[in-house]
Parts: sequence; structure tokens; C-alpha cells
Amino acid sequence: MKIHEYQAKELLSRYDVPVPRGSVAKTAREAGETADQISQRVVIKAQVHSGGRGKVGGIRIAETPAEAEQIARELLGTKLVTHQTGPEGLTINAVLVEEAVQAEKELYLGMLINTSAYAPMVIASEAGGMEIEEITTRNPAKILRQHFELVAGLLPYKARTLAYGVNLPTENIRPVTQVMAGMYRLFTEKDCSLVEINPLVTTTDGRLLALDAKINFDDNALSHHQDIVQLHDSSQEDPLEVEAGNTGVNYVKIGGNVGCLVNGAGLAMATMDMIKMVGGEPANFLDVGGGASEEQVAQALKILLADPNVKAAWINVFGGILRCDVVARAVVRVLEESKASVPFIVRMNGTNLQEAMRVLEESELNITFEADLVSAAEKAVAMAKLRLSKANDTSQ
Amino acid sequence: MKIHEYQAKELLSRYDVPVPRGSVAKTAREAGETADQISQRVVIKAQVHSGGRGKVGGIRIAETPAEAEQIARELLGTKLVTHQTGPEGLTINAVLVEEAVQAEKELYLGMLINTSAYAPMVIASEAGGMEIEEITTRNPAKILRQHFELVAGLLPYKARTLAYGVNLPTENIRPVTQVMAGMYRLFTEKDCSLVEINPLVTTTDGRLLALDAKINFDDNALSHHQDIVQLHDSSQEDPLEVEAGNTGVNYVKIGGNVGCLVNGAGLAMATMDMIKMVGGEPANFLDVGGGASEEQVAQALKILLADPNVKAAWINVFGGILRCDVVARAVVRVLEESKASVPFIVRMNGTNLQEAMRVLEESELNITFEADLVSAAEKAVAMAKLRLSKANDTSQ
Amino acid sequence: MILVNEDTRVLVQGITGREASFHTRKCLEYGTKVVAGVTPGKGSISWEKEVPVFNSVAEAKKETGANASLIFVPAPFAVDAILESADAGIKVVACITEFIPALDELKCHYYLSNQETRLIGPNCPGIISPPGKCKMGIMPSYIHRPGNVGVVSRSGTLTYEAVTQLTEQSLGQTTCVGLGGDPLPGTSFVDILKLFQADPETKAVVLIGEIGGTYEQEAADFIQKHMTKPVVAYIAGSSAPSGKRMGHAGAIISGNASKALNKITSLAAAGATVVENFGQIGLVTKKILSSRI
Amino acid sequence: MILVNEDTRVLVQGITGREASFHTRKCLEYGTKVVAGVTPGKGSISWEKEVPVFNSVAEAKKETGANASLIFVPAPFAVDAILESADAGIKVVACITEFIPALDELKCHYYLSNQETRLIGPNCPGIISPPGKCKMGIMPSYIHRPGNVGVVSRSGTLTYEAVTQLTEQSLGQTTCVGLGGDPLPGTSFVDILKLFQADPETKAVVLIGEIGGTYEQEAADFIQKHMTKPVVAYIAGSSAPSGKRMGHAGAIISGNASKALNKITSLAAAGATVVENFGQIGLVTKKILSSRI
Repeated sequence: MKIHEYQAKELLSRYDVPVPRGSVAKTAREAGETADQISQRVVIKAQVHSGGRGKVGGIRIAETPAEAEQIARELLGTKLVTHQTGPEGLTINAVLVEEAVQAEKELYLGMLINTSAYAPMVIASEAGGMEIEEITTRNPAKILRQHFELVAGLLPYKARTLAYGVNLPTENIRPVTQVMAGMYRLFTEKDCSLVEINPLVTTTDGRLLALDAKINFDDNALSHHQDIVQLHDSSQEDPLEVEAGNTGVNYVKIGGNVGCLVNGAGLAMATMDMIKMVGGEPANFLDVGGGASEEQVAQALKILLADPNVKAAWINVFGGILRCDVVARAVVRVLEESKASVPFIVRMNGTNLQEAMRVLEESELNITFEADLVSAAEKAVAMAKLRLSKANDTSQ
Repeated sequence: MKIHEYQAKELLSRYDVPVPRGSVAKTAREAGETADQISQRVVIKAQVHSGGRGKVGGIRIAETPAEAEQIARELLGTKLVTHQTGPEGLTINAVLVEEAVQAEKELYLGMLINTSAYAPMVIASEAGGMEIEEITTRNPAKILRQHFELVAGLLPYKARTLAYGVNLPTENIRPVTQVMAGMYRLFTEKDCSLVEINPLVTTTDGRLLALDAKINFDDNALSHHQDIVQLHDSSQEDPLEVEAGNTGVNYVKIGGNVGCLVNGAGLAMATMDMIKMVGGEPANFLDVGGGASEEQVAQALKILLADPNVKAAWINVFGGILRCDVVARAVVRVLEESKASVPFIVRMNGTNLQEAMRVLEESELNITFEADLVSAAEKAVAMAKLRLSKANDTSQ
Repeated sequence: MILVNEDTRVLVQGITGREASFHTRKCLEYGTKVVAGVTPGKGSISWEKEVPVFNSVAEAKKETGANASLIFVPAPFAVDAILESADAGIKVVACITEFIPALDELKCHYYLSNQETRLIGPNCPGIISPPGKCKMGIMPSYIHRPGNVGVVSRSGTLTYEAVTQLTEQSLGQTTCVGLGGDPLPGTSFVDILKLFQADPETKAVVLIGEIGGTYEQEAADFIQKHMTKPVVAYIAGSSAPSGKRMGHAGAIISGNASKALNKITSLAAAGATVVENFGQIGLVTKKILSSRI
Repeated sequence: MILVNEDTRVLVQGITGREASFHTRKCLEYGTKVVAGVTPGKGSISWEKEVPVFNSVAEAKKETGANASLIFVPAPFAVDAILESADAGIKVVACITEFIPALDELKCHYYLSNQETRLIGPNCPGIISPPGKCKMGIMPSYIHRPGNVGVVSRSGTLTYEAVTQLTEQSLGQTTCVGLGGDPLPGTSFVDILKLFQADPETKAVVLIGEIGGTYEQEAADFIQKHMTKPVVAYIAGSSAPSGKRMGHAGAIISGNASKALNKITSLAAAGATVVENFGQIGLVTKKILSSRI
């Protein structure tokens, strides 16, 4: 689960990590008032679940409270499109109004589990301010790592080693190790999957501040952390993905036009790969899971069809615990109810295959059945292309 | 550090361990009012830092609030002498007034670090209600142990193994494992050296309750736990031991008549052992530590002399960091100031021995110097006996 | 065969649950020796009048000689169940349970690091050895047949597809191991490749990886240095975008190393035959085995 | 000699502190090769213009070839200092620091359990090898002389007394090790007895124990099974009452096994010569060594 920058800063602050003075505003007037209280230059930061906000006008400086109010008015309610959001962008429902600080040094600090080492890890770099992928590509030598384990925790000497490694002046060594200690407590107490401060800056007036922060949480642990669940903002997610989550199925919108519904994450990925391999573009990842009910499969199918880009749908199921006939019944029910006109290709194998075939045949719906994986992929892609060209013809 | 039963129960209760309804009272009237609120038979328990209170009238039943008030009046302000307190006893400054419960089964539960295994350990026994030493002696087979470690914590299955082992009925298994989970969190979060619930009882009305509890804390960790330090009650300790603690020296009153002042815990024990070996009775353990100042040694000496039982004093010092002359100067100063009349035997070795001898000789005080350990012990014991017999002569 | 065989005596932790009951029945039908169940508080009953249930693993092991455990208990209790089996000396544990928090899995890993127990999973379909008639998991039984191909995979249904293709090509399996979709699996590709390499019955290995982590790169390294048997590999997720979790908690692209292409390149360079068209994995394995005879 | 000798290159952690400075001077005067100091934030200065100071142990080791560490940092930072040395590959660490909480020592123990580092202490006087002119601790130098007796003890001043008696009897020492007075020492009697038994220079061992714990019983067990060299033992605390802490956190009678009499009986039964009169420990050791020649 992701949270907003302002929420991340509030959390970090509770773990003794210093952040700039500021406050979140949900109206332009609030933004102006906050700027007035801070009584100096402020930064107005669009609160959306995405990086790269600065490059697209989502982070702006205001010299006066009036200007702050004006900028907030321009931002609030609009959509911010970054390189991470996709073309739809994300709605700005809140802005963070903060004191503008004079940064001297910009550091990167990140904490996550290194799965190869089976250990939590702190990453530090003195090339802060850009994304970690960018630092990795452009200057891998500038990235320092320290692993730690859960008995001794993040040993102070390891924190110091990183602090010296990023060439901080002596007076900042202890403060930055305290920042890492706070990150560690937050990480372990709240089951985070990522705690990132980027940049952590030293200021001209001698302070150390978390200027931007990103915290992700382990979804599997959320049931232990009701306070964190409260921070969830579904307005920052694709509505179909939210609905899928409520239904208990895994749906990720990808952007192509061949929809697919699969049981099992691996098979769902392989299905997408096949669509791509035969020259198509998958519209989504959709895993209904091992033990889905007919109702869940039907809901998942509705979500799939709700994506207007989908021009053909491929049902790819290996019946194990989830029986083929359950899937067939869900397909028939949804198609009959929705009068959906997209072509359907069904490829099934496993438990109750015969019964599933019978159900599909009896339905008299226009469903193409195909036993071979590659042939099914090819048919789905061809049908999507055909439908797309027809639609184009019609629109011309 | 030790705390009172009522404080232990308040702490346990914060860690979800169920305790009987009740409240501490520092006056008889409060006790009566609490009994009135509880509105049933109550137990009045003298709050002193000692076990074995029941056998000497420190735990009594009251049928009515008036009786509760009466019993509290009888107890408060008096001294309770148990087999653990020594003949002076401990002052009762508070009583715990609790609902009287009908116990069905009495268990023992204890948590401490097993130093041989380098692991924390839970001990459980179905022979609860008596002291663990007694269970160990009388029925060692009834004692079950489970070690745990700090990464995984007290694994629920280990708690269950103990719960089944003490033959609890099925409905009590989960509650008792939750009690152990609470004890574990308390133990690790507050750096306890002992958490003991004895007895933990099942009641006729189906509850599981910590009927008595004892918690000790690791003195070395107290600086991290100001909330625990607040619970300290110095009225429950020997005033001389409290004073020694404030001075920064280790003093334990033993009860004999040969006082000793030593540097180093091992040498201090060996000094006591020698006094005993040659037929004397050590009055105390007193370790001034490795780096004591003249002021600390002087204070320690005053504490030693404040024990009226002391009939002779043996200074036994191996000068290392603590120089012999520093000790000599402290001895001379205290003896000159206090006009103490107990005979002094000084045995020293190590750094600045010559200077120390000079200081002692110049003082013209009546100090016996003896280089050999055993001879020093013998002289000290002989002098104490002589003085004791003289005192007896005088008093006759 | 590796890890489980005809001498494997399985205990099922959480046997009285709905899903566990269903799969215990399927395991028994396949021929698996399910000798005990463990559900705390239900010790003394008998599961469907067939399998004795105990309060603890230690007791179950003592009374029935169980030497492997299949775990179905819910996520909050799963690590405790795993460690209970490990402490009782059970040497092979397959944990089906999904949704275990990563920090819990980390603690589990530390605890097991000083023990001999091999943990398969969690969040996995389990393990099956057709020649030993031992199924300790939730995979459909009928697709398997005894033979000489070892299968190891991070995905459930993808494995079933692969096994189906193998069986259609008349290629049976020695053992199929599902490592599970979590980022911190108890057993890695390398652990299993070692065993397959040492197993005389296994003539070829099918390895099914996916995006996320660097497990396949470590496998590639091992294949290059130590494998003499042919490895046919497939990596799922070539078309997955960065930063989005593809179902499995472990299947998320978080850097170059976690991408499918990087894994495919590593495996190919190490000498594995990497199949791009998943529909061909049975056929390709068949060809490679034929060319070796 | 065991653990430290003429090749030992000592670094002092916390060297710039008052106590550390005092003892570093004493160690240097004795002939110890103190090659580096570590005080975070003071890397670049030089201690008394003689010993270079570094910000980290890794750096100190790299620059000076230090292979042992003497620790004086305050209790809240001591475990970090110990583990920093261990992670840097320092093989012998003596920690003088007292008042470390037991749970911290437990964490330290777990962390070190997978490492080769030998931790002496904490809350101990350190270790000295007179024949190697290496003193890594706070014991008075002048009482020692090179020779053939190994000394291992839980107490500081009691060791100095014993060493003085030995030296008075013209019995020099190979190495004297102070285990420290805490309940969870990094090194046990058994660890040191093993080394003395294997050390050709050591002809006899003086063991000084005390009440609390079962360390001496474990030593007795080892002596019975593995020691061929004579062991002279003394146990302090025969006259101590139950339940009262005698200075050392480890010196508290909490059960029969922790009593002096129990320890004395175990050691005597194992073949050690247990001295009741501490004033005789030098003399008794002399007699035993003479009778062997």
C-alpha cells in the first residue's frame, strides 16, 4: 500500500525524523492560511501517489500567501500526469504547503528488504534528489549499502559507516544516524516494504531535513496496522483495480486491447507474454486466484469488460481447485446479462473440462473455443485487431 | 530492582494479563472504601518486598468493608517479619485490597534468563502457590521449561506445550498462552530479570487470574525505563544499602560482627569467606569498586561503621586503579572525624602501598597493619570477639 | 525423486480446516501416507475416522513417526507452525499458506538458518513425487505421471500447464517442487537444482521463473558451474510493466536484475534452453531428452 | 600463551576517553603493541601524538593491521562497538565496559554465535600474556611475570591477589584471562580451559570462580573429560546469603547449583584441587607443580 508524501512525513516525524515545517491543505484557502503561518517562501506540492511531480508542474514555489493560494487553486482538482501515472494522470485532492528551505547537500536514504540476501538493507547515496534507478544507472559507485538483521537491529556503527560514506560533515553524522534509527523503527514496527527519504538535505542554517519521503507497506501485514489502513487513499488508484481488490482478485491495468482472465499469477503473466509474443498488446493482468467462486469470476469478468480499450477477451484457465465449469457458468452469466459484444476466446484445461464445454455450447453465445495455448493467443489478438479496424472504419 | 505486588499487577494488566479486581490502599479508610466498591469478600495483602507473607499474617480475608478497614488498620505502619526479611522485618506502608476468588487450579509461571543456555526461559508448574525452590525440591518432575530466543520471541507452540503440560483444560489453553505472550512482551520491553506469576489460578467461575506476582528489573537497564524507576520504594530496603547505592558502592548487610571494606566483588566475597573460615561472622559485603575516590571510600567506611553490630573492621584492598594511599587517607579522615572506637585491621597490597603505610603510621590512630590475608582475618575475628565479650561484661 | 518419496510419512498441520480437509483427502487418494494431523485443542479426535489428530507436532511425530509436514494454518499462525515442525525435527515442511508478512518470513528464515529443516514455500502448491506416490500439496494429481523430469517453479498453475505438456509428450516427472510466489521463499531454485543434479533418476530439469528478485540469476550461476543435466527454462512476465505487482508479492520489477529479459539472458548464457513460447515447453524438453539418448 | 601474544596488534575503541587514555598508556608501557584507536568523529587526530585514531574499526584495521580490540566505550554503545569489531574481522575483543543490560548481552551473544570472534568480558579486567608482553586490559602490570601457569577468573581483584601469590612463589603466568562478573559472559571457563589444555607452555591452571550460574559446573565437566593438566580452583562466596547480589550481576545465589558448595564439590569430584583458604592458592599451585616435576 502506498501513502501520500504528507502522510509519510507525519509518520517519519513521529519516529523523530525532522521534516520541514508545513501542513497539508485540501482547499486553496487553507493553503494560503498555512503559507501565512509559515510566513516565508513556501513550496506547494501536489499530493499524488507518483514521483516526477516537479518536472510536470506539481511542485511550485510561492513568494507570498496570496501566491500560495493561487497556485493551490490551480492545482487542486486537476489531474497530474507524470512519467509514472500513465496518460490518465492522478487527481490532486490535496497539496502540501511547506517552508522553502535552502539545501546544501542532497542525500538519498532508502530502507527495504534485500530478498537476495534475506536481510533488511539501508541504501544511501550522496547523489540525492534523483530517483534511485537513475543513480544506479548514472553513478552506481555513489550507492552504499548496509545489511542488517532483526536481532541487533540497525547497528549504529553501520549507520555511521553510511554517514561517513556519503561525506557528511562531522556535525551531521549523529543526526543522520538518528534519522536511520527512526526509519528502522518505523520499518519494523509498521511492516513497511519501503521507506525512502529523497532527498534528505542539509540546509544552509545547519539543519537536516527529510525534504521528500515515500513509504510503502507490506499488504500482507496491513491487518495488524489499522492506523496505516486509515491512510489509504483509493482516489489515487485505478477504479477498476480498487474494485478488483474489493472482489478479492488481482487486476492490473496494462493499457493494450486484448483482455485476459486467468487463474494463477504465473499463468496470468504467461498469458500476457503470449499475447505480446504473437503481436498483440495485453490490456491487463487478471488473476482470479486458485479458489475463486463463480461470483468472483463473474465480477472479475465485469471488471475486465469495463475497460473500454478491451477489443477481445481471452479466458485462460487451468482447472485445479477452481473447476472449469464454474468459470464457464460465470462467463455465460456475464455475457448474457451484459450483452457485451467483444469476442471471447476460451482456452481451458483440467478439472471438469467436459462439463464446461457443455455449458458453453448450450449457451449459444458467440464463444470461440481453442485448446492450444498459442492458437488461442493468436485468435484473441487477430479478433482484437479486426474489431479495432472495424471500429476505425465506422468512425471514419 | 524490586517492586510491590500491586505495582507488578498494574504492569501485568497493561500487558493483557488478567488480575483480580482490586486497588491499593495507603490508609485504613481507603481500604474500607475499596472493599465496599468490590462488594464481596476481599483479601487484604500487606505490600512489602517479600514472599511468605501469608504465613505471618500479612494476607487476610475480610468478610465486610468494616472488617477490611479494621485489618488494614492493624497492618498499616507495622513491620512484617517473614523468612525472607530478616529479624528487622519490613514496614507495611500500603495494602492491596482485592476480591477474594475461588481458585480451582494453582499454577506457577516464571520468566527469566537461563544464563547456562544463554536464552530466556519460561518455567511452568502445576504445583503453583508454593515457592519455586520448594517445588524444585519437592517435585522437580512438575517443573516444565521452554527456552526461547529474541528473533522469533516466545513461539505460541511453546506456550501451548507448557499449557498442555500443566494439564489445563482445553478452554484455558488459549488464555494461558496469552498470559505468557503478555509476560514476554513485558519482559523484553521493560528489561525484566524476573516476571513471576504465582499462583496463576483458574477460578470456579471460569476465569484465569494472576493471584500474586513478582517482577524484578535489570538494574543495568533502568536508565532506559524512567517509568519503572518511578516505582522504586526505598522504604523496602535496608537504609544503609540505600545510602551505599547513592554513594555508588556495593553494600549488602549480612548480619555478623566483623565488618569489611574491600575493592572488587570477588575479593569482597573472598574476604567474607575468610572471616567465616577462621570462625568469625562477616557483618557485610562491601565493594567500593575499582575506581573509587577518597570521598567514596570515606562514605563507604561511614556506612560500614553505622551498623551497630560491627565490632571490628577489616580493610582489605588490592591497589590497582584505586591507590592504597587514597584508601589510607579516607580511613584516617573517617576515624579522626567519627571518633569510632571499633578496632581496625588494615591489609593492603599493590599501588602506593608505602605511601599508604606512611599515612596510617603518621595518623597515630590505633590501626593494626597485617600483610598476610589469613592472619588479617584471624586478627579481625579475634578483636571482634574480644570486644563483644567486653561489651557483655560491661552490660552484666 | 527428491525430498519426498514412498517413505514419506506426512502430517498435516491445521488438518481440521476446510481447505486442509479437502486436500488431505486428495493426497490420500493419490497414495500419500498421511499419518497424522495437528490442530491444537483437537488432539484426541480422529480426522474423518482415518487420521489421528494431535495437539502438537512433537506428539504427532512421536506417536506416528511422521517425517514431513504439510501446513494449511492461517497466515497469523503459519510461522509458528513451521517452527514447531522444525523444532520437532521434521525435515521437510511444505507451507501452502499465503499472505504471510515479509518480516515474519524473515524471522522464520533466521530461525531456520541453524536447522536442517527444508521449508518449501510458503504461498506455494507444495511438492509431489509421482514415482513415490507422494503428493504433499494442492496440485491436481491426474496430470502427473512417474518419469525422469524434475520440475521446479515459482508459480502454481504455470507448473500445472508445464506438467500437462510434459505428460502429453509422455515425459513423466521425478519430483515437482513449487517454491511459491513470495519474495522470501524458504527454498530457492539453487537448493532444488542441487538435489536434482544429485538425483540419479532425474534426467532433465524444467525451471519456471518469473520477474522479481534475482533467484533465477543465482540459478543460472549454479547451472553454469555445477549442472551437467539439461535445464529447460521459461520466465514469465516479459510483458509486465515496472513497479506493478503481478499477483505474487515476489513478482514485481524493482530494478534491471528483476526483469524477465535479464533473467532469460543469464539462464541462456549459463547453458539453459530458454523457451520463449510457453506452449512449447513440453515439446522442447522432449527434443532435448531425445537428442541425449 | 593463548589468545594474545607478541604478534597482537591492539586497537582501543573509545581511546579518547579518560579511563581509556589512562589504560592505553599503561598497556603501551607494558610493551603492548597498541596500533590504533577508534572514536567516531575523531578520526584524523592522533592520540597523544602516538596512536592514530579512526572513525571506524574497519578503517583502523585496514590502515594499521590491528587484530585485537580493547573496548572502553560507555554501556549504551558497547554492544555496537563489540559487533563493529566482530564484523570487521577482529578475532579477539576484550570489553572492559560494565553495566551492559542483560538483554543487550543476549543480542550480542546471538549475533556473535555465527562468528569467529572471541569476546572476553564484558565487565572484566581483560587479558594479559606476560611472555608476549601483551596486556589488553586494566590489571596492574607489575604483579605479573612470564611463566607456565594459566589463570582464568570471574573476578578482577581476586585475580590480582592470586597472581601476586603465584609471582611470590616464583610461578609466572602464560596468560591471565578475566571472564568478567556479568551473568552472560562472552567467554566461559570451558572456552579458556580448552585453550590452556592445548597450549604447550601452560603447565597448570588456576581457576577462580564464584557463586551464581553454573559456569564452574560446566568447567568441572570439561576438566573431568578433557583436562590432563592440573587445575587449582577457588570459589568465592561460600558465606554469601541467598537472593542477594554480591556486586557482580552474575554473583547471586538463585538455586542450589549456583551455591559455592555445589561448585566446590563438582570441581573436586572432577579432579581439580579446590583451595578453601584463598591465601594458600599460590602455595598449593607451587606444591602441585613441584610434585609433577
